[in-house]
Amino acid sequence: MLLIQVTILIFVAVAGTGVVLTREPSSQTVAISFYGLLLALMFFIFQAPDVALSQIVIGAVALPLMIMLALARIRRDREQSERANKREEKKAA
Amino acid sequence: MSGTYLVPLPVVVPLSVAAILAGLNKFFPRRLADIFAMAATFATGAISLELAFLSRVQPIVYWFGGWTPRAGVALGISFAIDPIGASFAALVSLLVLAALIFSLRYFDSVGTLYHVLMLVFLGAMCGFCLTGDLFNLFVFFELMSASAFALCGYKIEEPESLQGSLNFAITNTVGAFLVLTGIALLYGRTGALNMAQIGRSLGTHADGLVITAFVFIMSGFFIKAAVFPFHFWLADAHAVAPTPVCVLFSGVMVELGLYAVIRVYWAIIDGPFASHRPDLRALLLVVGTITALLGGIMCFGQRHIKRLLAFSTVSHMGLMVIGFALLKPEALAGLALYVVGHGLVKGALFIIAGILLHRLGTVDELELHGRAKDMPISSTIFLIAGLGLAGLPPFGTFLGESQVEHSAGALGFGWVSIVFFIAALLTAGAVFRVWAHVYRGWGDVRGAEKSGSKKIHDKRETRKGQPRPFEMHFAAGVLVALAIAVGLIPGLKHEAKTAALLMQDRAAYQARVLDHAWVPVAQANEPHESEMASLARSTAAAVLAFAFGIFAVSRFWPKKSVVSRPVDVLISILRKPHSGHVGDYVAFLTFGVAAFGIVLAVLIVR
Amino acid sequence: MMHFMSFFPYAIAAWLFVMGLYGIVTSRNFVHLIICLAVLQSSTYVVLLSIGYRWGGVPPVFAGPPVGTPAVDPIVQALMLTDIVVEATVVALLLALAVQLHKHTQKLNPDELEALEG
Amino acid sequence: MNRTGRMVFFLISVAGFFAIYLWALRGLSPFGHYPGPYGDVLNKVAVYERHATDVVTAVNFDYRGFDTLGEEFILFISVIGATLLLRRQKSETEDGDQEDESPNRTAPAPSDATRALTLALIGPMVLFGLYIVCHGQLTPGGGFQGGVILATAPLLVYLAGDFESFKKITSHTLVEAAEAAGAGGYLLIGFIGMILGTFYLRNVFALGKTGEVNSSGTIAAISIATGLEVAAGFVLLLYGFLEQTLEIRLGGGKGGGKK
Repeated sequence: MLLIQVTILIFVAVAGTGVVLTREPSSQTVAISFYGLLLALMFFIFQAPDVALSQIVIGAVALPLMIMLALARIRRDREQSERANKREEKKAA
Repeated sequence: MSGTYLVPLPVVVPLSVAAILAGLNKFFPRRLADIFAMAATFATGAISLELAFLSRVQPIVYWFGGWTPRAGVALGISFAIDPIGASFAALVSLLVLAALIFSLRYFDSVGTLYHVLMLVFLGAMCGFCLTGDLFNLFVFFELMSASAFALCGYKIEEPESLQGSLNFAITNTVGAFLVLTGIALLYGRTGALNMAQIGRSLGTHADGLVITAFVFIMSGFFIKAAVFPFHFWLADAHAVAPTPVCVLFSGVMVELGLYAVIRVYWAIIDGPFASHRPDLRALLLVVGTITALLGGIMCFGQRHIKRLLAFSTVSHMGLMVIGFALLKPEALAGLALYVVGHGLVKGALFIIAGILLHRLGTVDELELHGRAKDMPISSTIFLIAGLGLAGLPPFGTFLGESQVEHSAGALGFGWVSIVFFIAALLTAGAVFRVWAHVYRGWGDVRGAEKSGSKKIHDKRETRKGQPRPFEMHFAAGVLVALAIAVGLIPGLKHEAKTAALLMQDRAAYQARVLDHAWVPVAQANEPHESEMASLARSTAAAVLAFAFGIFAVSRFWPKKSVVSRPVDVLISILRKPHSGHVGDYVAFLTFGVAAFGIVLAVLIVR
Repeated sequence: MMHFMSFFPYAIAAWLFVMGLYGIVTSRNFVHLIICLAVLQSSTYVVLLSIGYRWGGVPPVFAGPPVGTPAVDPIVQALMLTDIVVEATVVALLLALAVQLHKHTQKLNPDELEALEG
Repeated sequence: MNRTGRMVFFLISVAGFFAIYLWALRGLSPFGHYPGPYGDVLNKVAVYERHATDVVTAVNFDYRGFDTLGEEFILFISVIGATLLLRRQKSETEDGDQEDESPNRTAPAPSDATRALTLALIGPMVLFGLYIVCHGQLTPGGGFQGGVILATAPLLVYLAGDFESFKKITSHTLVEAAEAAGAGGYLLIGFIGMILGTFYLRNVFALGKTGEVNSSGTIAAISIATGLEVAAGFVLLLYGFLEQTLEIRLGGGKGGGKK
């Protein structure tokens, strides 16, 4: 048990660091989802099933979903402005 | 105890009305929503005031769910109501009411959502003032923040607004986690969340855990209170938030951050810190002084009126921190009165700025030069409010200021008066300068375009038309009148001092909350201080501030001369860190927490 | 091992807080920054969880084991539930602001925004 | 500050921060030795007093029910706030750019197999969510966790069909009303205690038999109100973001639903 606890704590620390150091938001979304699952697992190991359940539905599902949707919107903005730029270039040409 | 059934209402009434308005969003005509929201706010204010009166005799302890403590262990959540907390709740309601009146002509209100946000904001601040449970304090802190973030970013079409709100939201969220970490530390030590119980079981020894927990909680709340070096978000948020929201941010929300520190200090931390009070006093006096002077200088250097008023709030927060730093009942009483007086005056000033924006579509001092000559009512209220900001008798600000100065003098910190004087000179001076420029058209602003801070483009927040909006002037006028009335109520000073003694009496607080004991309220003895000296001093300060403001628009003001160059350099240096970059702000925040912690550790453990 | 474990979980909490701060300060993208804020918040989960833990304790659910079995602290778990809600809501609000900011400026890098200087 | 300056300043500061934090943590009792007394007292008495076997739920919805009320309203107001922040302004009623040229915008319609699978998942998902909501006082879970699970059901509809049918089930007005009803329901249950002459949020319902579904009095009722609020709240949140993302693909759509 002790060994499992130490392992999961190390995993959480490493994964947390990894999430911060992942600079690309879309891969970071995957990372935070994984991190959320690890946290849920940790809560479970440390005898907090109620919290683990919340963490799975929020941290591993709802939160990454919101981030994904926000990123999709941002990507759309980019595409749109790029298209607008191209159109202007065409006009200029 | 009489009136106990009233206790949950200041929180529950606004939240209920918010839920109704949100649920029936589509079916509520705008005006009906206005009426509902204002009625709920009025009721909340009346109940809070009644609670303030009732708790003068004996503070009211209320256990939600009826979970009274067993053998000194609190099982549930308590509200512990004393006059200072309840009066702040009443002040909150009053300013929300003023903001709602101002926003009667607010455009684009997105159904009733604006009202819902305002009401939840109100309920959260009331709960924040009344609670006696540390985690409950955090919950209301977050509730307050969540509604504040949304209100601040209301104008989603302006990039400045979004960036300002992001800076505000990020720094304040980091602050909330600092507070939560501090609470967790205290819980780990004492196994309790009720403030009275933590205070009782914490003992009297200040070790690393206690010091750090206090530093975390204090820093977290100081972020909300915009104390140096945590103040950066404030000007950004104020410059961009809608005017009625500014009224609440500057008038009460920021002050509530300090209120929480005071509550936590006297209920919990004073036990272990009692023998280290001089150390804490030294730290807080320095921090307060820096905040007051920095805020004052930055205030004077602004041309965007809302940003100028925001920095004046920073400066006045510094003065309030000084009031807390003295750790004396008289200073605390003065601080409480000062919060009330300042909140009313600042609310009025923001409303007048909002009227300028409504009428002329900008709040840039130089652009507005001479354009408001035909607005005599605004002009008069702005001038009077400026005098109130300077602490002219008989404003509530004067009453508070004189008590803080008196208390400081008794402790041998006479120089505090000078800080108050300089802050008044700079902040009120800036307000008078704006008045002279905008409402009088005095001075020459050609060539001044390049000076001053960067311009921020504002868009009109209100529907055009009706050049003299009665209800806006009404709201501002009532606030200013109340600010004067506060200073004239006979015996208020005495009441405030009794309330301050009550707030600082840790043993009695614990007995009331945990043992259900009736402890007689200690009455403050009548002070024997000479009124005349402080009366003369404050009047002189206000007059000098006025003269300073007028001097700043006159042709004798040194522009680009040998005298002003070092000042310009100073201002440009001070302006550097106010970069609008959230990374900078969080770096300063980290620095502040670390510095507070290390300084207190060195002072206490040495 | 036991001795090592008596402090290790706390240290993890402190580490996550510091990493969260580091991410926020160095961030070049507001979405990244918001995720770092979530990491910072997970530090509070770890510290709360560690404080309430008890060696050999069962979860505070007495559907199986009888009342009186040594159990871990239920209070911190209730606090953590609140904490998780706070995380979700704050992230939602911040993301909404970031989405709007990008819509209006096409920028998400705090280094490139200069609207609020001085 | 430039990046390097900020970095150096931050690293120095954060070293101090880390140090005082660690210093504080050393003052805690060693890991695994929870000192009490709050949690221990409740572990002892909660089951007898509240007839709820899950003490965490008893703490959440009864002993510290007022915290949870605040927490519900944090969610409530964030949903309102996000709706407000993601609203569509007048200037972008149809969000411009109708001449969307990129063909890859329209994602491929889900295959029939995927469709059937997702639709088949919805029923169990709803049941599971309801189960979690109703058994909060007995086993891990409760209104909050169950509510989020319930909120995923309409999302599955979206995955199976498209945004339009998602919109149809999640009639904005109705979901908004449901959210407010959940939050208001919590407040109302609190009032019952006051009307009966005791304290706000007093658990005044019959406590029932420990271990049964309709036990623990108001805890179960509050759990259901919370479930409603959370489910509706998360649907609205996801709706807000989805709408921002997908309006183009669906040719505009109706917009934020309000003016």
